[in-house]
Formats: sequence, C-alpha cells, structure tokens
Amino acid sequence: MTETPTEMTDQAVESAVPMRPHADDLVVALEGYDGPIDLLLNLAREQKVDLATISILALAEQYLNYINNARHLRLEIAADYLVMAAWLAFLKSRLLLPEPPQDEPNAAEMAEALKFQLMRLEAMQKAAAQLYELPQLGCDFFLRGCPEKRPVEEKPVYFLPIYDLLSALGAPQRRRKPDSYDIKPTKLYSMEESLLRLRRMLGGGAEWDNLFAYLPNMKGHEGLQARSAIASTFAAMLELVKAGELEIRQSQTFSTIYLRGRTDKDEPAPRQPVEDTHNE
Amino acid sequence: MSDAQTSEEMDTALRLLEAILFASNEPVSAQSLQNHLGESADLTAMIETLQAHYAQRGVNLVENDGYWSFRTAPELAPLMTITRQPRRKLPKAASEVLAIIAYHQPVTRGEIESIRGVETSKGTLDILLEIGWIRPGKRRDTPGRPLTWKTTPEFLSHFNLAALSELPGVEELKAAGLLDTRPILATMPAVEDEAAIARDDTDFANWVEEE
Amino acid sequence: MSDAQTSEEMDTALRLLEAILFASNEPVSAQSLQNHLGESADLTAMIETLQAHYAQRGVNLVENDGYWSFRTAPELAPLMTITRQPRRKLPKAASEVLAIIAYHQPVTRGEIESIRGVETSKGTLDILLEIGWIRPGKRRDTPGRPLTWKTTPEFLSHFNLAALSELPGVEELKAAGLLDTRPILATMPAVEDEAAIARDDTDFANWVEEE
Repeated sequence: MTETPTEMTDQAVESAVPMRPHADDLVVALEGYDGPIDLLLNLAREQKVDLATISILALAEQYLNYINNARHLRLEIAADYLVMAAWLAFLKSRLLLPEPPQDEPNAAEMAEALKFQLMRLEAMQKAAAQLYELPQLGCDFFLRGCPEKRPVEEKPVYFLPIYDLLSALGAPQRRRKPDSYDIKPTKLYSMEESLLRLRRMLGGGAEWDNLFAYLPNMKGHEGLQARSAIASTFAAMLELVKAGELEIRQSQTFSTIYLRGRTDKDEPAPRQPVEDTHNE
Repeated sequence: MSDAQTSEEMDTALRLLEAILFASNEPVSAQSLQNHLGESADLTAMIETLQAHYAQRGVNLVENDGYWSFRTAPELAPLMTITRQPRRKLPKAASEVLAIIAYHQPVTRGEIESIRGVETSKGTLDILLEIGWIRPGKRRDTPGRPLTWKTTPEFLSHFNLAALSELPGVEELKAAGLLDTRPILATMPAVEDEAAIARDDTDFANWVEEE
Repeated sequence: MSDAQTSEEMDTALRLLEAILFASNEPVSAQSLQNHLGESADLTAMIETLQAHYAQRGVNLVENDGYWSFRTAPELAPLMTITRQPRRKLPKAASEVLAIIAYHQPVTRGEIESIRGVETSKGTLDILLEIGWIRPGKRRDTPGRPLTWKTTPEFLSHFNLAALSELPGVEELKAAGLLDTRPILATMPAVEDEAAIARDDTDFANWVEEE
C-alpha cells in the first residue's frame, strides 16, 4: 500500500506528463495517510535527506503534483489535503518571487515552520515505535501470578446530620400510637374535579336525573371520602347553575335533587328516580 | 545478590526459577519446573538455595504436595490486614437512642426503652460508645442503681454545637413539625390529571350498568 | 537474610513491606504503603534496601510514578515460557496519539491535532482511555478551557518505566525543541477550531479530576 505513492510521486516529479496508474491505487494511497502533514512527511522521506536540510520548495512541488494527479483522475480529495495544497502553492510563489510587503508572512519563516512541523511529527512517529520496543507487561515481564488476598477489616466512620438527630426524637411517638393515629393518607374529591366530571357527563343530554347518578364510583370509599365526593359534586352543581349551564329541581327539603343540562325548550317531568340506593 | 553463585550460568537459571515461581498463577510442580529449566539443571539444589534465601524474609518458598510457590510468611499475615473506613450514616435505632440521650440526659437504659417503646439492643449503645458520642454518667439512686448515659464533647463538636443548650428546645421542634405524629393529608388527583379522571368515569359507567 | 538489620523491629517492618508488595498483583502506591507501615516508618530507606536486594535477582522492585511492584526481570523475557499475552498492537493513529500525549503531557486535543495536522477521531482517544493508558487532566486556562490529557501510572507500569523522564529519547527531543506544542504558524491550515473541540471535550468532563 505504501509502495504505490512512492512510484506515483517519483514519476510525477520526473516527468511533466504524469503517468496514469489505476485509479484505485491512488484512492488506496491517499487513504494510507493520516492527513496532509503525514503525506508530506512520507514524500519527504523519499528524498532520503535529513529533514533539517530538505528543500521545502521541491517538497511543495512534489505534493502539488501528487494532488494534481489525484485531481486529474477525478478522485475525491479530502478538503484538508486541498487546503494544504493551496497553502503550499502560496508558499511556493513566495519562495520564487521577491519578498512581499512587510505585513505578510515571510517565505523563509513559512518554510521553517513547515519544516518544524514535519520534524515534530516524525519525532513522534519514531517515539511511538520506540515505545513499542520497550519491554511490555504480560509479554516481557510479569507481575505476581497468584496474588494473595489480604484480610480486610472495615472500620466505618459514622456521621449523622443534625436534622436526622432532631427528627429521631419524634420517632418513638410516631411509632407508639398506631391505633389512634394510624390514618392512611386520605383521598378527597375536589370541586374542580367534580366540575369537570359534571360538565363532561351532562354533555348535550338534557334529561332529568338524580344527583347521585353523577357521583364517582364509590365502591370501597367510605366516610370522609364519600362525603367529600357528595359535597364536591353538590358544590359543583350549584356552581354550574350559577353559570347557567344546568337546572336543578327539588320537590321538598331533603328530598332527591334532580338536575339536567340547560336547554331552551321545556322537558317533561323527570322519570321516576331510583330512590337513594347509593346513599350510604 | 547475596548468595554466592560461582558461575554466571547457574545464576541465570536460579533467577529464572525465581521469576517463574513468582509469575505463575498457581503453584508449580517440580516436574514442570524441571521442564522449564532443562534436564541438566539440579532442581533440588536450586530450590534448596532459594528456599534458604527466603526462609527469613517476608515471603517464603513453600512446597505443597510436590507443588512449589511463594507465600506470605505466616506470622506476617495478621499484620497485612487492610483497614477500610467507609463513611456511614448512623443507623436509625442508634440515632433515636442518641436523640433521647441528648434531650433527656442523664438517662438510664430502662428510661430510654420506655421512651422508645422497644427494647434497645446492646449493639446500639455500643456503636454510640465506640464513636465516642456517649459516655456513662453516675448511677441512679434507685433500686438496682442503674447506670445513666450522657453525651460527650465529641457529640457536641460533631453537630457543631458549643453547648447542650444550643440544641433546639422541644417546643421549637414541635413548632417546626419535627415531632408531628400525624400523617400528611393527600388530595385526589388534580384536575389536570385527565387520565385519572377518565378512569373514574369508566368506573362510574360500570357502576351504572350494575344497577 | 543477608541484609544487616540492626533491630528486630526494623526487620519485621521490612519483611512486612516485602510481603505486602509480593502479595499484590498490581502496583501499590507509596502513600498506601506508608499508611500501612505507620507515619514513623522510613519508607524511602526501606524501599531502597529492598530494591538493592532484588536488583540482580529474578524479580525486581520497580517504581512507576509513585507506585511500587515486584515484577520479573525484563532481561529474562526470552527464557520465560509461561503463558504470555499477545503484544497489543495499536492502530497507527492511536500509537501516534499515545506518543504525543506521553511526550507532551499535559496536552489538549487541539494541540495533538496541530502536531499531527489532522483531526483526531473520538475512537482514537477512546481506545487509549479504555486500555487505561491515558486520563484527562486539568482544563487549560485558555479560551474554551480545553481539557488536557495525561498518561496514567498503568501506562508507565506497562512499559516498565519508573517515570516520564525515562521515555525513550525524551531528553534529546526536549533539547531539539521538538516537544513544543505551539501551533506552527498562524497561516498554516488550521484543523479545527478550539471551541468545537472544547464542545467535544465536555463529554469527558465527568472524568476530570478536581485537583
């Protein structure tokens, strides 16, 4: 894989008319490099001279030829390779032309910077290789094969937030009177909820019906909870009457209350209700 | 290396033996050692040399039924105990006892039990004693002369209190609801909880049908 | 025992140190050894004594950045025929990044990228993190507060290095000025903006030790 770019670039440098190797070779070739600096470093190595004395101009030309070749073959080239090509073309022109105005970077400095970049990457690549020549754990040397378990003793360090200390004082009392104080959290029906339920159940219907028919399911509910259901439904009913959304009727004190959604036309008398069967 | 080794070859073989015994993940049979070192090696002599070298050291070379391994010197084992100090919250029972001692001191164990309404295990007082938050006070002048318990200065410093009088009073605790014995009231699902109401409605439907 | 020990007490402490180090299959920190032996123990002297004693033996006492362990002498490697793991071969990019972190640490991802002239894929750092050879260090006090990377004691232990100063050729590289992480020249093609890298780094934020 690394052989391919070698041939390619040598030819590219030597002849003005680039050879056209098989397209796939070049794709593979570019994929073999870790970015433009790595490619430059590989091109530099082919010059077989010390990086400190290498001709940056020649190297820039080599790189540009290489990329031109790839472009010629209409290959997709990653953007950073092209950015580097543009920068090298700029550097090349700087190296060949007279010095530009002062505010622009100096060509010799640019070349030096590139050289440093190449030397630094080469140093790291060499270091990586040298690191791997060191003896390695589990290959060249070994730690104790059968470690011995050392006994472990736990000595917990206790702490207690002051809140916990203070609330612990009430704990015995909370525990003591389970009979008189063991009230499970109570569920109460709210008026808002009863309003919502009444509105929904009334819908467009305008038949007279017993108020108790509008209570939620009372199975398993008793005492306070059942009373809250009745009270909230009653209050919601009054609220809806006030809002003009329903009508109520009661023949005498404590008799069954009937209600219906309000409509304009009159309805006949309510059907005979089931008498308070749900009243607990 | 202190052992006198005459030839360099012997030295390397002995070092290899030592390294193999060290790195093997289980005791090694004499046969297997011999295979490692080659037929010509005088394994018995080498093992004797190593064993003598390690006899008085922190690890010994020991044989178990023909298998050899390095082991910690038996008399050192107790000294190798690793001590861990995990941070733990004081158990509930102990916090209760501590709170009672703090507010009722000096207080006897019998009194603690009558306040808590449950028996106090010995371990609970032991934990508090070990931490150093309580200490025994005078004996009470009642039949049986029971021991009383009090808190220590360490207790005060753990809770960052200058004196016992800095502990909030019982009335203040009541006001803060910390001594409240009643459970909190909960209401039915709020109006926004459409799903819950919808469930209620179906319940209602069933209820009507049942009639 | 060949080492002259004047007092019986010193002898036991040294044996205990030897036993503790021998018992463990991973490096033990000097701090933990000191804790075990007690504040008054002269750990440095004791370790030196042990180290000298084992210098020419089949196992050596080795330091990796404050962690101590016995291990078989590396020069016996060709003779050690016990099961060995295959050499871990890292992908080229990962071994380059490892070398850059080892020689330039603490180093930000942006700096790694400016040295390599190419973006570092997430996977590359992940490999090294997973092996346990690198870890995040402090954030750099520059715009974007990028995370820095360092090697771990496990890295040193794996390559049998006592300290970072033992990295191959590190002195020469430093002298040649090649351990400079500065970006080369403002006009050089930039790889990625620091802000984007810093955003990426937040994934590792949980790793950051609060030093």
